[in-house]
Amino acid sequence: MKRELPIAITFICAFILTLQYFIPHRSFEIMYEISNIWIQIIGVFAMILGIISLIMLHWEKIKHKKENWGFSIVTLASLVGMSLVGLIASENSPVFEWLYNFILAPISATMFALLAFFIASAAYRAFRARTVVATILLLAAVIVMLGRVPIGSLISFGIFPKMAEILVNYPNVAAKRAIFMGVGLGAAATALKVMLGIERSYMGSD
Amino acid sequence: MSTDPGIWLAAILTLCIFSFLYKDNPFYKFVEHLSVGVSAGYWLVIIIRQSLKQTFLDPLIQGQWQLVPGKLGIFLLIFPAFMGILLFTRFSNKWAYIARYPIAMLWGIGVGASIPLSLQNYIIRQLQATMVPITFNSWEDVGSLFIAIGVITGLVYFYFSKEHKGAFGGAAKVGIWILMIGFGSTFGFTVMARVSLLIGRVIFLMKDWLGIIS
Amino acid sequence: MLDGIKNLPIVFLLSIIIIFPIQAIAGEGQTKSKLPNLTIEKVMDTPNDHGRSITIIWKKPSFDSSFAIPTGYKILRADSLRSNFDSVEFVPIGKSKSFDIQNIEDGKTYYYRIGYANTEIISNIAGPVQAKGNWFHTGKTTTFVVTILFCALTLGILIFARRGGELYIRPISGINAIDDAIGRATEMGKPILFVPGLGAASDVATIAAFTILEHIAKITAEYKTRIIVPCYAPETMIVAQEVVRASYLDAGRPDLYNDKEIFFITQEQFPYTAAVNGIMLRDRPAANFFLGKFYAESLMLAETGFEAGAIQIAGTDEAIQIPFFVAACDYTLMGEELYAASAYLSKDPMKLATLKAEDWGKAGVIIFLIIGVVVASVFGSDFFIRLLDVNVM
Amino acid sequence: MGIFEKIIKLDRRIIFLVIFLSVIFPLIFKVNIPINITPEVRNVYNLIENLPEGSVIVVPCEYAPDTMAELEPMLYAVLRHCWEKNLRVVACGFYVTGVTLIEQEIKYMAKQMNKKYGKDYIFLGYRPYPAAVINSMGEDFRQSFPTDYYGTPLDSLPMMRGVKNFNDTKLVLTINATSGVDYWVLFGHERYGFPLAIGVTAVMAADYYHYLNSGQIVGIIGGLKGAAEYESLVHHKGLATMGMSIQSFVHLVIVLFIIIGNIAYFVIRKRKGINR
Repeated sequence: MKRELPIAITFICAFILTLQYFIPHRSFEIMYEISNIWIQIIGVFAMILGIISLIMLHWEKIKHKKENWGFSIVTLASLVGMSLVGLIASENSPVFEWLYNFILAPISATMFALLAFFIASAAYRAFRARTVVATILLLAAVIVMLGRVPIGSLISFGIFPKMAEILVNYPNVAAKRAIFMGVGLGAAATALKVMLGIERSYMGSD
Repeated sequence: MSTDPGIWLAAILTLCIFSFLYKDNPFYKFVEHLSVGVSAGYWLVIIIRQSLKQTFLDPLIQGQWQLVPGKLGIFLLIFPAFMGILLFTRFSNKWAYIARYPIAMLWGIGVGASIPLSLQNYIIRQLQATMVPITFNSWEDVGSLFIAIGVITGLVYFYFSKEHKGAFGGAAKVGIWILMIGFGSTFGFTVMARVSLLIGRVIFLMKDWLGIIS
Repeated sequence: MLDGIKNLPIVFLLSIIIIFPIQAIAGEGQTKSKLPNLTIEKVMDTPNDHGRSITIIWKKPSFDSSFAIPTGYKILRADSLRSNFDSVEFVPIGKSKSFDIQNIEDGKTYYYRIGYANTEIISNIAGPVQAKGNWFHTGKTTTFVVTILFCALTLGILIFARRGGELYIRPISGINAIDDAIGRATEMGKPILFVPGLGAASDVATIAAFTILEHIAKITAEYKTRIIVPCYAPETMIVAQEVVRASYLDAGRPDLYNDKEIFFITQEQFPYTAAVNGIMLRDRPAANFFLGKFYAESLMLAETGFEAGAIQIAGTDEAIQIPFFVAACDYTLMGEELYAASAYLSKDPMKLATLKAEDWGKAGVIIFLIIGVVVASVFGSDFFIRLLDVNVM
Repeated sequence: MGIFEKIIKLDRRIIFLVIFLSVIFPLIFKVNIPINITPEVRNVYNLIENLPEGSVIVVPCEYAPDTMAELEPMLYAVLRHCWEKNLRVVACGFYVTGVTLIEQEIKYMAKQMNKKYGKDYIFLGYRPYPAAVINSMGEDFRQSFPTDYYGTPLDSLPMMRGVKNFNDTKLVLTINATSGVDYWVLFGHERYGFPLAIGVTAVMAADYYHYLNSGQIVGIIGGLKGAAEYESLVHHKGLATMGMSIQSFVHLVIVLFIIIGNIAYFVIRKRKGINR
């Protein structure tokens, strides 16, 4: 029961859903929809466990006055505040939307924008012609970068844009396809391992 | 300069995050912790309001599940909730193994149709896109041949059953070169999108907040 | 009068004689007579669907562009040949010459005609037809065959491995780096950070990451090194906790296992990234593992980790993100290497056997690709290309 | 530690600062990097440039906020050109999510250019079924649009007097992020023969060049770069030119950093070689 039942559950669920992919009949479509809803409902309880974990983590920090414990108060307070607004009013209430639009959205957008800086620092550090492979990486990146902007076209009489186009349309496509094919086989094999109970790291060995 | 408190709040948060570029500091720490709390709260609300209420509680209270009518429907609705509750057995040492059942189910459903789907999208479709007649009537055919060779050598690179030696090693080497050209181009290609995001934030600060550019 | 093919010419002549003058009189603004006839080519149960739908295909009329073109077609339906045809659908004029009529009761018989909207011109009667659900999607036949082949191949190799067959797998670069990184963290007395990515717990990349986590946790249990696992999805947290707990148990050190080191942060991309950045800068792990599904945050994590001075090992099957990991990390498991590494590290013959099956698959793909290209180029036949047709609609 | 060692171990905050400055600098000082004009954009410009004053052109806009970053500057540049030439603009949209956005953009631009509604431009608003609407517009605009977006009958708008269908217009220029482009080519240009130009996102542009080669369209304005080209043709550098200038600066700075890093790397490697 400790090992066999979970493996059986996994197998049955995965097998039915695999079959479902080939069977358009309404009965299988309903099974697919049910499985989606099951995932959602189990997900609610997983989320509760997650939130408990988050609260515990910060509560411990506050209780033991660990380093930066003051910031843990910020997290807990904002968690409670946001949840209360959303649960008492609704997820469509103006306050909830305001909090989303003026706190979460700008923070996410700015974090995302930091990438403009990191992409520059990573390029500076990584693109050194140490080896043949590194040189190829460097050249391809530089050509495509220059080919994408007007100034690159200006300084090369239109050669960089053409080269960039060729690089993006051919070697880049070849590389992506090779990776996709490897990933496709690997993903199918991993899924099969999970179905057959070969991959069951969550169960340990007892 | 803006008089909207929302814009001011957003602008201050934006600056706090940019300060991280200099070094880790209390302003960044504050925003980091704030964003974690707000986003976790946001998702909690969305999940409770939508997954729990709309898909679970509402049909349960009505005693009628649209997808599967009748008593069977109600059973099929309560069953995953029961499985979800089993997750909490993890806190007991004796019964902890029971939590494996819902996890097994999550894995099974999650993995679901990935075998046919990954074979179809990653193998069959890619293979078909690569398999084009090459008659050297145009320059595009040279490109197609290049792609075919690139795919083959790339796959050789990912071949694990044989060491990269001799002609096989040579092919693998060509494969890694082509992979690197691909990576370099992806890198170079992405710069523009990332810079656009930065421009967006800077324009927000200078136009919407400070109003120094129009 | 209509019950014989013999009579058709007469009917045709009669209609010309009768309709033409009427048309001419009706004239003015009405351009009905200039509209081409409509013919239903086929009406059938919509193939490869769940039922409750009928597909109607007609011959696409070619319009005389000097006259007004109708805005659309109307589709008419009757339960029997004797009852009236009622308009049930409107299809705007466009490129289409077929239409799926939805929400039809399965198993009920219908007859159809189509006509131009706002005109009297209608087509022949087509039918009878019934809607029904299908038990096999013929458009996915290729996928089905490939799936069966792949599963059979894998099972065959698994049986071979179980009987003790030898399977050689070459060393994968970057794998030794994993153990080295853990060793270094232990020496420095610093923790290890393991980020299982933004995928769901059942994403194959995450599953591969769990297997590597299992390997890492066994070593950290042995060395008493602290391991931190911040999680993006609650399910990932639950599975990661199980994996680490089991590994510590395996290593004989269940006492060292700490549930609180494997925690949930938040399920929103950038707040999560912000928090992991914070961990890297404040807890100063000596080794960072980024394994699983990653998106735009890949570079942000890797750059911050580099700044914090950690050894970084990344692995993802997300093709777009590999370049950023390659640029900013010490070792990167690219695409399939992530899965391979997890099989390789486990040393489980069953897992190695599936890796072997992947290799067979690759060999098959290469051979098939070469044959397909040669046949298409030299013999001008697209047989192999068509063989790969998949139609999921 | 020599200068090259310092360069190799450059504090990344210096890179951050330079990147930041190269975003700010063009924005504040309005530095513009010259943009080479591609023939497909120049074609569109020339066509509009050579239209007689008072000609009517139809500008169907089909995009939503998600693609507005690329297409809004394009619409502004085109409208500026048309109104500078005193052309009359008939705008419409077949993409429901974008209608309010487009209405605001056109209004904004009209205000900038001091143009009057009903005299210099009208906005027809949204109708579903693009193919059918294009067909009926080929007969008479009033068939699908008896009134404009605001409910005013077309006949009571001064500029629509004497404008019946595509025969009375000189050009259709669709600014489009949807597959609606195909409808304009197949049901519009093919049937009614009007000259057609398109403005699309950078990603889409590649797919529509074949229409250019086959002569079904007179030109393509593609993405932010195309918009920037148009801006420089009408001598009014706006957001697109600004964006492209910033992009040019940042890309160039990154490339320069890479080059400097490599020079330092090779110098040090050579030095080490000699010492050995």
